[in-house]
Amino acid sequence: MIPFSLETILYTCAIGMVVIGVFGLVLSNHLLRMVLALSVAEAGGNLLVVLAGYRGGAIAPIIGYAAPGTLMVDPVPQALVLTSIVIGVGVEALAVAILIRVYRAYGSLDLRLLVERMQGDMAKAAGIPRTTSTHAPAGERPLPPIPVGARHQPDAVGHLAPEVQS
Amino acid sequence: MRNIASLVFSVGLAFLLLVIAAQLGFGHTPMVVGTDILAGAAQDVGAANIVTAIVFGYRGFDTLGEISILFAAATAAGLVLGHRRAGAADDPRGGLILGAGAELLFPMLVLVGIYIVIHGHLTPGGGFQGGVVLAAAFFVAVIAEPSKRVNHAAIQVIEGLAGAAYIVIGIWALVEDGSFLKPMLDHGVMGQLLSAGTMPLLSSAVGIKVGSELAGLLAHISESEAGEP
Amino acid sequence: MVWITLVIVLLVLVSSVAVLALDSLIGAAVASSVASLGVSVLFVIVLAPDVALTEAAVGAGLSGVVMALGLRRLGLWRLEGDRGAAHPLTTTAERLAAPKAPVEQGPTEGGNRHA
Amino acid sequence: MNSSALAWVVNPALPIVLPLLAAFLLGPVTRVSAFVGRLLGPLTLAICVWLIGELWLAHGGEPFAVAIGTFAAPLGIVLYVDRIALLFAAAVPIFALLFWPWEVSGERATRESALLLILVASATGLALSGDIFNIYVFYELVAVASFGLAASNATGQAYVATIRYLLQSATGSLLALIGIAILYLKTGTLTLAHLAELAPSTLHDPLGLAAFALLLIGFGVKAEMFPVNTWVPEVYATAPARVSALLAGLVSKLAVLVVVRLLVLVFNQPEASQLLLVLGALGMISGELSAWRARDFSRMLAFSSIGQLGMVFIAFALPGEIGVLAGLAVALHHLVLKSGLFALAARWGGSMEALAGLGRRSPLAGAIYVLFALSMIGVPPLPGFWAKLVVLVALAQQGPLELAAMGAILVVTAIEANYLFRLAVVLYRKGGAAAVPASGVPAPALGAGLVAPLLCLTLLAATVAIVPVTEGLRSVARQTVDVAGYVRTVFPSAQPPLARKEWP
Repeated sequence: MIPFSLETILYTCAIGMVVIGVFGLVLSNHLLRMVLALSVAEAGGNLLVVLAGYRGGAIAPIIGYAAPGTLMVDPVPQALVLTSIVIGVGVEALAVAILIRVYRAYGSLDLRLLVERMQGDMAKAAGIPRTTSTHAPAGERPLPPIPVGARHQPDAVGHLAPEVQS
Repeated sequence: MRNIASLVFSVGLAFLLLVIAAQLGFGHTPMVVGTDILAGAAQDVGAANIVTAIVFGYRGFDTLGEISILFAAATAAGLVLGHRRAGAADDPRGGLILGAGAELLFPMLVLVGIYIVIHGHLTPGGGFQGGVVLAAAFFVAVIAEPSKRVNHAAIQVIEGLAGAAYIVIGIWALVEDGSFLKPMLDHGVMGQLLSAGTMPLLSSAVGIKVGSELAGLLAHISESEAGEP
Repeated sequence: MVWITLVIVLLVLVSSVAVLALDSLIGAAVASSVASLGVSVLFVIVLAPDVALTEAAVGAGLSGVVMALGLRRLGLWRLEGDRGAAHPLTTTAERLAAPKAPVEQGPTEGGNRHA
Repeated sequence: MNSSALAWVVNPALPIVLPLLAAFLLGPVTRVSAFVGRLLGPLTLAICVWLIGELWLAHGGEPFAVAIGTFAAPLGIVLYVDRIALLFAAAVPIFALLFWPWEVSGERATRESALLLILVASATGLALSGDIFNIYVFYELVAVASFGLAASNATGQAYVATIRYLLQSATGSLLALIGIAILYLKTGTLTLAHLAELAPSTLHDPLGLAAFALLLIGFGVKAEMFPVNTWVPEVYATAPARVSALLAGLVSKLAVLVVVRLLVLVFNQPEASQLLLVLGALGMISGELSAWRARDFSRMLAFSSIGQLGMVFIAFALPGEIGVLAGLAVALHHLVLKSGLFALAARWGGSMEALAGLGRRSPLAGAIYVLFALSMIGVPPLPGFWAKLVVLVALAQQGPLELAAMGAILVVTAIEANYLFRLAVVLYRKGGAAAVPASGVPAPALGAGLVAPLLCLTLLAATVAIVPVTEGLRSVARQTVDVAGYVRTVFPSAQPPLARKEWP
């Protein structure tokens, strides 16, 4: 029988968050939702690491708030998690920055659509006719049309070389 | 097909993690390194907040890697998003309430941020947390007045110099005492503001760096051209 | 203490599910911030005040701001859902049955700016 | 050089922090003087090469450990310097110099150079660090820097490839972090040497194996390991060829080094080796089959890179000195070869049909390709043959699973020969199309014309000096598998530094 204790509840929460996040990451097709799911999973992972240093009846690892010799929780996992949280937000911000460019290039954040378009573009850039691409299933299948919202304004960012030279 | 494979993967991972959790045995985990750090932190580093002692002392090298990650993320975001088009439309102004609120909030946030940064070795907080608050302070100003240009050149110089300061403090310790990032200066009296040797310096460098990096990153994303109106 | 923890854990788990289940992307971003905030309270309960401060500032605050900015820049800053993009909890059949957004026949070779 | 005034130069922290310092200062310095800014990066890398040489000379290749900030090993972070670490650490700045972005200019040049310098610093850190969480931090740093570089072609497809790479990599890192949490929960330490000491009593059980699997998934993303390598063909085909060369040649090897360290020191149990062997074999077969089906040069190289790394994993999965020797041989061979091939791809690119007749018009490039192809297949006098031979001999001495892997390697070699020669035939076909690389291929890099011949010469030199090279690798391998020596170097005092404590 699993004891109904503080640790049990917290471990359940941490593992639940990781599983929910990974579930969203592998099942979602919307890139922004995948980034959100990633941040949920990371929060769960961080909680799991902090729990590795927890012990009941102790105090926070700061000297001067209790008599010397009082039991303290393990400070090492906490320091690790500080690092890991900051790494997480850096990656997340970079992901959002790339998403903005993806959306401007293809007008969508649906992964299936994007992968298909990307592979078409890759084959085109390599000079392979679409029909011989190894990734296309047999038979012609036109790409889905582009939604109205997709923008195709020329990129005015001066120093970004367009991908097609000459 | 992909959905089924993914589902199997998720369920497998959930099972694995649950088995792991069941095996770990709550309350019987060894505390090997932690015990010694708790016992020795006061003498080794002289900081009251032991987590900060680890972040800037025992594991100061990790912290260097961490600020480098933020730097790399900000640099990569700058590379990806590029510069703002000259004639790009601005967001509408924030209005009176936001403007007045921002004017009120800005100095308070800056003060709180600086306080958190320089008291990192005494109370919870430190370079990162304070840096985030500092970035928030500058970002409030940007939201209230979107037409104001963020000076990316200045941000780049500040973050570069702050990051360099962290490394230079480390190399100074290496040249003087033969060990990179060795805590230098006198530990002083624990609990005082000017104690724990070079740690407040490192914390300040990290605070400035994180603050300027995050401010630059947010400004980059906020200035990038809109996808749709 | 256990009961407070239980309530917060439930809140965190519900908002985690909401990140995946909500149609609106704004709602999902807010739910992720709420989950982060809940986790930061849990960090206080497990005696990690430094981590709690960081998680509250970074996870709930900064990450929410980044997401909000991203949504605005992506033009997805609207409260109705994104059925077209189909969140994970809709089945394939539902997705096919959902009314499509108005489309114009775009160039078939993909959407870069030289199309 | 060993005068006391400069004794502090011999410190393994310097080759890690100097590129970081240069990356931080690149922006401000470029503002003051653009010329100095352009020189700063290559100069720093040259200094790093010299510093690593000094590290080797100072201790004559004997292992030594340096604690950062004088915090003794299990408490603080320790850098561990032995031959294998120095070998990979020296390769990092050298290959970064070979693939330096000379042709980029302006603000982009500053940013790309900064990212490349960070990549160098973190890859060196991966090689030298002796602390599992420190390795995780450097691994994340490698990842973030490579995201920026992978997207630097500024095309839509590069962004899509990068975001998929980012999500896969971040998921892997999360799992690796959970693996580290399990390690810490079971042992209460993060130093590799301390883990090696505690592992036999605490980690050789199913839970330890689970932790190894999680860490393997995490570090396998960069090492192009089987289930987590779907990003590879997309990123290598859309990133600039010099970035693909660095990711395929250099970064993957350092991720492999991390896996090898974990396997040798901490998870020294047969189940872990078998897991690595099976994943390696699956990766090798799937990679080479996909390479056989690929129709353009970059993607063929990407898939073949997956296949080759599968063979590296198979080799490292073998126990003892012979496994490490075989793995090192295949890994170093692949490092030189794949970098050279990607340097060729920077000039060629495009579909294979468009390359028809190129070998006649530029005989040197054609000859280099043929030489690389022969070595990759493993034709006798070339180093590729010796590398494969060592792997096969080592496999033949083991059980049935290893024999199956041996058969797979032989089959795969036939596939390799097929697709590599198919391209060679196309290259020397008469009367090909005009020698225009397909549109969308970035302009050839300035240094790329030099890199492939240089690496080719390296290969030939290794062919001539195969005996001393093998002897050298053998000594490296012997030092790598010496777990007791590793522990003794990090904890010089005889008794274990900290006993295992139970909570009250």
